[in-house]
Amino acid sequence: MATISSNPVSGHPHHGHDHAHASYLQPKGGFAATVWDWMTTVDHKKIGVMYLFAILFMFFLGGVAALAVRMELFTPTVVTGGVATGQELAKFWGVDARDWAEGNNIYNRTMTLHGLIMVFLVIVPSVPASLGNFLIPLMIGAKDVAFPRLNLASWYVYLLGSMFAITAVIMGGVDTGWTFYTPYSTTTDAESMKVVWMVLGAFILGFSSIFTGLNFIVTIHKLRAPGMGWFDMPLFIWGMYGAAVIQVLATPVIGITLLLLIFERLFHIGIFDPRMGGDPVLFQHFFWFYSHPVVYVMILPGMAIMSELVAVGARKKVFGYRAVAFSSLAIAGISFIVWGHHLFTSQGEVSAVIFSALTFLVAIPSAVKVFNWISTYYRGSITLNTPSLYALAFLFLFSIGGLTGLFLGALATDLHLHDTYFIVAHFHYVMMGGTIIAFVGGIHFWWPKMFGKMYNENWAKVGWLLVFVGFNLTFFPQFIMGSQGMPRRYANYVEEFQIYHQLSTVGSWVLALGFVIHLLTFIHSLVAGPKADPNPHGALTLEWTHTSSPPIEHNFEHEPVVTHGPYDFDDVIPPQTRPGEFQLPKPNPNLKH
Amino acid sequence: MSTSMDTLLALAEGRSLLHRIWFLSRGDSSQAASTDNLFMFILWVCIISFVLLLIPIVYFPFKYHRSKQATNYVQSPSHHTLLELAWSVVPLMVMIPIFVWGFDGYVSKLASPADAEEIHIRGQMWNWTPRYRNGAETDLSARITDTETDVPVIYVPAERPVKLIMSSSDVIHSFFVPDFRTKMDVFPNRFTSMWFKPMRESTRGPGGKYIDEDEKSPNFRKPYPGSGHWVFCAEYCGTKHAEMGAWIVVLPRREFEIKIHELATIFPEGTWAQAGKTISTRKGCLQCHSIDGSPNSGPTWKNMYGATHTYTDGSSEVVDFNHLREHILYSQRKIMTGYAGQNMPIFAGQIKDTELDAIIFYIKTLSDKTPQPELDKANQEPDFSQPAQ
Amino acid sequence: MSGSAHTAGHAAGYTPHGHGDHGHTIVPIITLRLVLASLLFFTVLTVFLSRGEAWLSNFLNFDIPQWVNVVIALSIATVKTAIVVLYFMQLKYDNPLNAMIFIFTLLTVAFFLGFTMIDLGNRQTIDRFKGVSISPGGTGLRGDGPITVRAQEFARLEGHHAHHHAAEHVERGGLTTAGFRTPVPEIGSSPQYARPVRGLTLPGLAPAPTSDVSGGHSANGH
Amino acid sequence: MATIDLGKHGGGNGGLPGHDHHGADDLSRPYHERYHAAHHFEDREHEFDAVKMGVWLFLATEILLFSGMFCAYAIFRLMYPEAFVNGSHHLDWRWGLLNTVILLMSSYWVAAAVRHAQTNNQKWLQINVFLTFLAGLAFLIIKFVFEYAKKYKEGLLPGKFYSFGGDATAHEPLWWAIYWGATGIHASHVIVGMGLFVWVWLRSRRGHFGPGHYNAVEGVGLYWHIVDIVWIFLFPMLYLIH
Repeated sequence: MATISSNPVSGHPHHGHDHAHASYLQPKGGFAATVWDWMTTVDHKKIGVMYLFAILFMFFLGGVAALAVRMELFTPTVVTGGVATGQELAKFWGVDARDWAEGNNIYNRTMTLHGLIMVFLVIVPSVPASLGNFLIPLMIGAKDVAFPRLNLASWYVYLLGSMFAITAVIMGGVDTGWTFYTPYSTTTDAESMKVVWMVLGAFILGFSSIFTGLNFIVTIHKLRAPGMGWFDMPLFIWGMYGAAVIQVLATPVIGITLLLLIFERLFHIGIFDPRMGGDPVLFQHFFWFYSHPVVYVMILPGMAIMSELVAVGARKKVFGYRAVAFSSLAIAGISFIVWGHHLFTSQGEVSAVIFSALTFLVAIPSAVKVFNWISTYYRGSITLNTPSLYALAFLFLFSIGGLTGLFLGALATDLHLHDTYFIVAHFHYVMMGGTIIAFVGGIHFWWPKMFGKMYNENWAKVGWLLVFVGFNLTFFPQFIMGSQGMPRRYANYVEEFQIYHQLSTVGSWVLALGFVIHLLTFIHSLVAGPKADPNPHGALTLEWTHTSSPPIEHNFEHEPVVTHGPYDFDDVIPPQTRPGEFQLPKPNPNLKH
Repeated sequence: MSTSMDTLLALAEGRSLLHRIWFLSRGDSSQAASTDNLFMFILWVCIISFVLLLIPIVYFPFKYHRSKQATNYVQSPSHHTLLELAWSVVPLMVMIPIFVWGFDGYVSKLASPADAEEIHIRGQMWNWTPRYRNGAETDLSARITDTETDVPVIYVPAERPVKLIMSSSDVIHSFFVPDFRTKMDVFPNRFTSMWFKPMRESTRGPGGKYIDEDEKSPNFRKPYPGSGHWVFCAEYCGTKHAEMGAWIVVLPRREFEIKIHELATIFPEGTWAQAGKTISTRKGCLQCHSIDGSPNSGPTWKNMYGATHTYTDGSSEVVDFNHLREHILYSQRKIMTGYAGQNMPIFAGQIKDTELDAIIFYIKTLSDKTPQPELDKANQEPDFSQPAQ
Repeated sequence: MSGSAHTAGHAAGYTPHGHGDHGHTIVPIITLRLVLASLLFFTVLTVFLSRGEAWLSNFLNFDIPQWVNVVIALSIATVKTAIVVLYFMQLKYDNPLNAMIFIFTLLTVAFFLGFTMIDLGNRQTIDRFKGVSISPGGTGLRGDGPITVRAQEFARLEGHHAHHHAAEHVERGGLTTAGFRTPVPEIGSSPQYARPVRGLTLPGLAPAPTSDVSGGHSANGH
Repeated sequence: MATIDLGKHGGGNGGLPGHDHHGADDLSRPYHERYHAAHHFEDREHEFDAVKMGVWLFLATEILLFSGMFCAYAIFRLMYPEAFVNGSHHLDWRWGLLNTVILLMSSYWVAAAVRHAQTNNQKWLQINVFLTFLAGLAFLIIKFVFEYAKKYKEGLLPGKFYSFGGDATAHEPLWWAIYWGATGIHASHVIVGMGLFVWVWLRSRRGHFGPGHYNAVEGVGLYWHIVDIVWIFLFPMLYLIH
C-alpha cells in the first residue's frame, strides 16, 4: 500500500504555493479568471459555497414574503361600503381599496411565493447542496464527490430552475399554493404562462435534487477513506445518506407529476381534470408521494447536523450511534408509506386508517434520535457556543413539532385540525425549528472551516436568542388559533383570531431581526474576522483533523487513513485545538463500560 | 336525547382552562366531545413528554458544562440496549391507544345514522349553497351581512343527525365547522359526506334575531354568542378563499321544517327584478359581479345589458337576453377579455328557468341601455301564464 | 476477468463487493442469443394469447374474464423484464449492491401503485351513499367533442327533471358501488365492464333530441 | 496502482491522459489501455464500479418516473375500462409487435456490444452500437410515421384536442392522454438514447473502448435496456387489451 497515511493526530497542513496545496478560496489570477474558475469549477467545496450563498439569498426572498404575509394578517380586512381597510399589501402596491379582491390576490400570490421558495429553493436543497456538498467528501476522506461534473450540472440546473421560478414571479406571481392542487392550479391564470413557468421551475429543480442525491449515495458507498467502515462514518453522513436515498427515489415522481400538470395546462389532457374524467385526488397521491418523503429530505439533513453539533458540543460519543444511524434509514424507509395522511379529509376511509397507523410509526425513529441526543449530553463536557445553543434550540423546537404531530396523526383530531394554522405551526416547528435551526447552527459550526474565519461569538448568541424567542412567538400562537378553527391560507379572518395573528406578526419581526444580526455577524467575519484554527471546536471527524481551515483545493495533503471513530473523545484528544481550550479528560475508573 | 344534552352541558360546566385556551367553544356536536377528549389526552401526553424532555435539555448544559469539566468529566456508556429499547417501545405503547381512539372518532364522524336529515351542499368559488330535502336553497333573508363579504346561512335541525352530501362546481373546497370539530373536502368529481348532530339550538339575540343587525361591522361580523356556528372553506380555492364562509343556525325541529318550507318558495318578493336580486345573491353571482360598476372577479352588471363584450377568441357580441342565458348556463364557452381564469361556474342544470329569467330581468334593470318596455316588465310581478321573456 | 487487485486498506464497504468477481463477467454470446430468442418467443406468445382470446370472444362469443387477459399479459411482461434485467443488464453477475438498488426501486413503485390503488379503489366504504348524479356543472363543458355533447345531455336531462319536479324535487338515487367508479353517471357507457364494446354508439353523439327540451331552457349552444 | 495523483488538476475530468503529470503514457497503446481514472478514484476498476452504481441509481429514477404513467394507467383503466378497450382498438397491434421486436433486437445488440468491448472486438463493437442506433431510428419512424401521424390525422389526440369523428366511448380522450403521455415520454427517451449511441459510436471509432474501459458502453446500454423494459410493459398495456 503506497498510500502515505498521515498521522491522524498531527495532520498539520503545510501551505505550498501550488494551487492544489493552496486554500480552495485563493483566487486564480485576476477577477475575470477567478469568476471563470468558480463558474466552471468541479470542486465540491466551491459548488457547496455557491449553493450556500444562493440558498441564503433565496431564504432572504422567502423570508421577505413571509414577513409580508404576516404583515397583511396583522389586521383583518374590513370592507365598508365597498372600500377595504386592513389590506397592508394592497396598500403597499397601490391597489385601489375598492378593488379589495385584488388585495386578496396579492396575499395569495405572496403566500404561494413564500411556500414555493422556501420548499423548492431553500429547504430541499439547503443542507444537502451546501453543507452536504462541502462536507461529505471531507468527512469521508475523499478528494471529491463521485461525479464532480454532475455536481456542477446540478448547480446550474438549480440556477435554471430558479430562473424559471423567478420569471413566474416577475410575471406577477402564481396563486396556486405550493401544493399546486388541481383543478385550481390548472385553471387559475388561464391566459398566462406563469404557472407553467413556475411548475417547470419546480420540475427542473427536481433534477438538481436528483443529481445531488445520486452523487452522494455513490460517494458515500465508494469513496470512503481507507479504514472507514459504515459504522465509522460520522452520523452526518448517515443522515445525508438517508436524505439522498429519498431524493433519488421520490423526486422522479414529482417530475412526472409536474410534467403532467404542465401538459394539463398546455394541452388539457385531462388526467387531473375532473371535467374530463380525471381525478384531482390522483394528483394529490402523485404530489404527496414525492412531497411527503421530501419532508424527510428536509429534516434528515437537519438531524444529520444535529448529531455533529451534539457530539462535539458535549465532546462525547453520540449515545447509541447505531440506533441514530439506523433511525435515519428507518425514517427514509417509512417516509415512503405515510403520504396518505395528507388526504385524511378526502374521505378515503380505508387508506386513511392504514396511513394513520403508519404515520405513528415514523414518530419512533425520530423520537429515538431525540432521546439519544439528549442522552449524549449526559455526563458530557458541554460548551454553550452558538452551534451548541442551536442544537439545544433544535431539541426544544423539534420536540414541540414532533409531539404536535400526534394530534395530526390521529384521525379524529386531524379532521378538526387539517388545513388549519395548527398544521402551519406544526410544520414550521419541524421544518424551520428543525431544519433551518440546524442549518443555521451548522453554518456557524462549519463557518471557520468553510471560510477560515471566526465570527463574533457574542453577537451570534444575541442573534440566536432573538431567533429562538421570535420563532416561538411567531409560531406558538398559530397552534392555538389553528385549534380554535383558523384555516390556513386565509387572507382574512374573523376577529376572534386577531390577537393570535398580532402576536405572530410581532414574533416574525423579532425573528427577522435575529437573522439580520446573524447576517451582519457573518459579513463582519468575512471582512474582519480573526483567522480560524484548523480545528477550533476540537472535533474528531476528518474535515477538522485532516484539513486546514479553509481546506486546500484537493482537500487532503495525503489520503487520510481512519484510525478512530468519529466521536471517540474518550480515547483521542482532538488535535489542533487552541492551547488551553481542551483539558485532559479524567476517566472515572469506577465506571463500567 | 336529553341525557346526552345533560352530559354535554355538564362537560361544558367543567370546561377546563386548557380547553378554553385551545377551543373557542364547547364541542357543539354529538361527536365533538369525543374529539375534544382525545385532543386533551394527546395534549397531556405532549405536555408531560415535553416537560420530561425539557428537564435534561435545560439541566444538562449547566450541570455538565465544560467549565466544570475538571470535576465531573467521566466516561459514560455510549449505548445502553435496554434503555434504547425502552424508549422505542414506550412511545409506541402510548401511540397505540391514540391511534385506536382517533380511528374510532373518525368512523363515528363518517358513518351516519340512517335517519339523518340530508342536506346537499354545493361548493363553488366562493360560496356554499345548501339544498334541503324539499329542494329549497340558501336562505337569503338571513344572510349575515349585506356587503360583498356576506355569507350564506345554513339551517339545521337541533338534536337530529344531519348528513351533508357535498360536491363542488369547480375546484376543491373543504367544509370546515370548527364548533363541530370536523371537516371534509368537497370535490368536483365525487360526493363526499359528513354528519353531525347539533346538540344545542342557536340562541336568539334581542328582537328574536340570530344575527346582530345593528352592529354594522360588515366583515365576518361577530354574531351573538351561541347564535350559530362558523363554516370555513379549508381547502385553498383562490381569491376569496378567506371569505368563503357560511353560518350554521341550529333551529328547533319544528322551526326548521317551517323554515325550509318558506325557503322553497322561489319568489319571496314581488317583481321579477326583486326576485332576480334575491336569486343572484342566493346563487353567489354577486360574489363576483358588482352591481355598482366597481371592479371584481367578474364583469360588473352595471350597464352590462346592451353593452358590447369582446372575448379572448377575438369575437365580440352585444349583450342581449340570449347572450346572458348562454353565458350563465355555459360560462366557460367564451371568456371575456380580461377575465380569463376566473372560472365562473357553469350553471346549466343548476338553475331553474324561472330563476334564470329573474336574474336576467334584474341585470336589465341595472343598465341604462335597457328599452323602457323591458324595464317595465322587469318591474312587474311575474305572471306564470305568460312566457317570461 | 477480474480487475486489478485492490488495496487492502480501501473502504470497508467497498472492498467486499466492490469489484472482482462480479465486476466484469463476460456473458457468452450464446447466452445472449438464447435470451433474445426467449424474449422473442414470449413476445409472440403474449400476442398470440391476446389475439386468441379476442378471437374466442368475437367469433365464438366465449368471454374470458378481463382480469385473465391482464394477468397473463403482465406476467409475461414481468418474465421478459426479469430476463432482460438478469442477462442483458447482467444483474445476475453484477455487484449485489446494484441488484439491491433495483429491488428497492421496485419496492417503492409497489408502494406507490399499491397504496394509491387501495385508496382510490376503496372510497366511501364507511358511509355508502350516492345521488343519481353529481351536478353537471362539475363535470364540465370545456373543450369540444363527446365530452361536451355528453355534458349537454346532462344539462338537458337535468333541466327536464327540474322542470317537472320543481320545488319538491328530492334528489335521491339508488346506490351505486363505491370504488373506482366515480359517481358521475355514465351515459353511453355500461356500468359493468362492457365487452364486447365494439360498435358501441354514444347516444350523445347523435343530434341531441329536442322533443322533451322545454322551451325556456335550451341547453344547446347557439 | 495505489498512488495518489496529487498533482493532477481539474478533478473529475478523468480519462484525458494528457492531463496526467505522472503518466508515463505510451501513446502507441490504445486509449482504453492508457485510460486513467479521474483523480478522486483509486483506479479504473474503482471508477467503473462507481459509475455503474451511479447509472443504476439513475435507472431507479427512470423507473419511478415511468411508474407515474403506469399508476395513472392503472387507476383510469379501472375507472373507465370501456374507454381503454375501445381506445386500444384504434391501435394496430402489428406495429406494436414490430416495434417490440425491434427494441428487443436492439437490446440484444447493445448487450453484445458490451461483450465486444470486453473482448476488444472493435469492429463488432462499432457495428453493434450503430445497429442499436438504427433500431432506435426504425422504432421512431414506425412510431411517428405509421402511428402518431395516423392518430393525429384522425383526431385521436389527448384532452381538448380530441376530435375523433367516429364512435367513441365516454372518457376516451383520457385514454389518449395516457397513450400519448406514456409513449411520448418513452419516445423522448428513445431519442435521447439515440443521441447517446451516436456519442458512443463516435468514441468507439476512435478506439476509446476496450477491456480496460467501457463505462460509457455499459452505462448507455443499461439505459437502453430500461427503455426497452418500459416498452415491454407498454406494448401489452396499450395494444393487447380488449
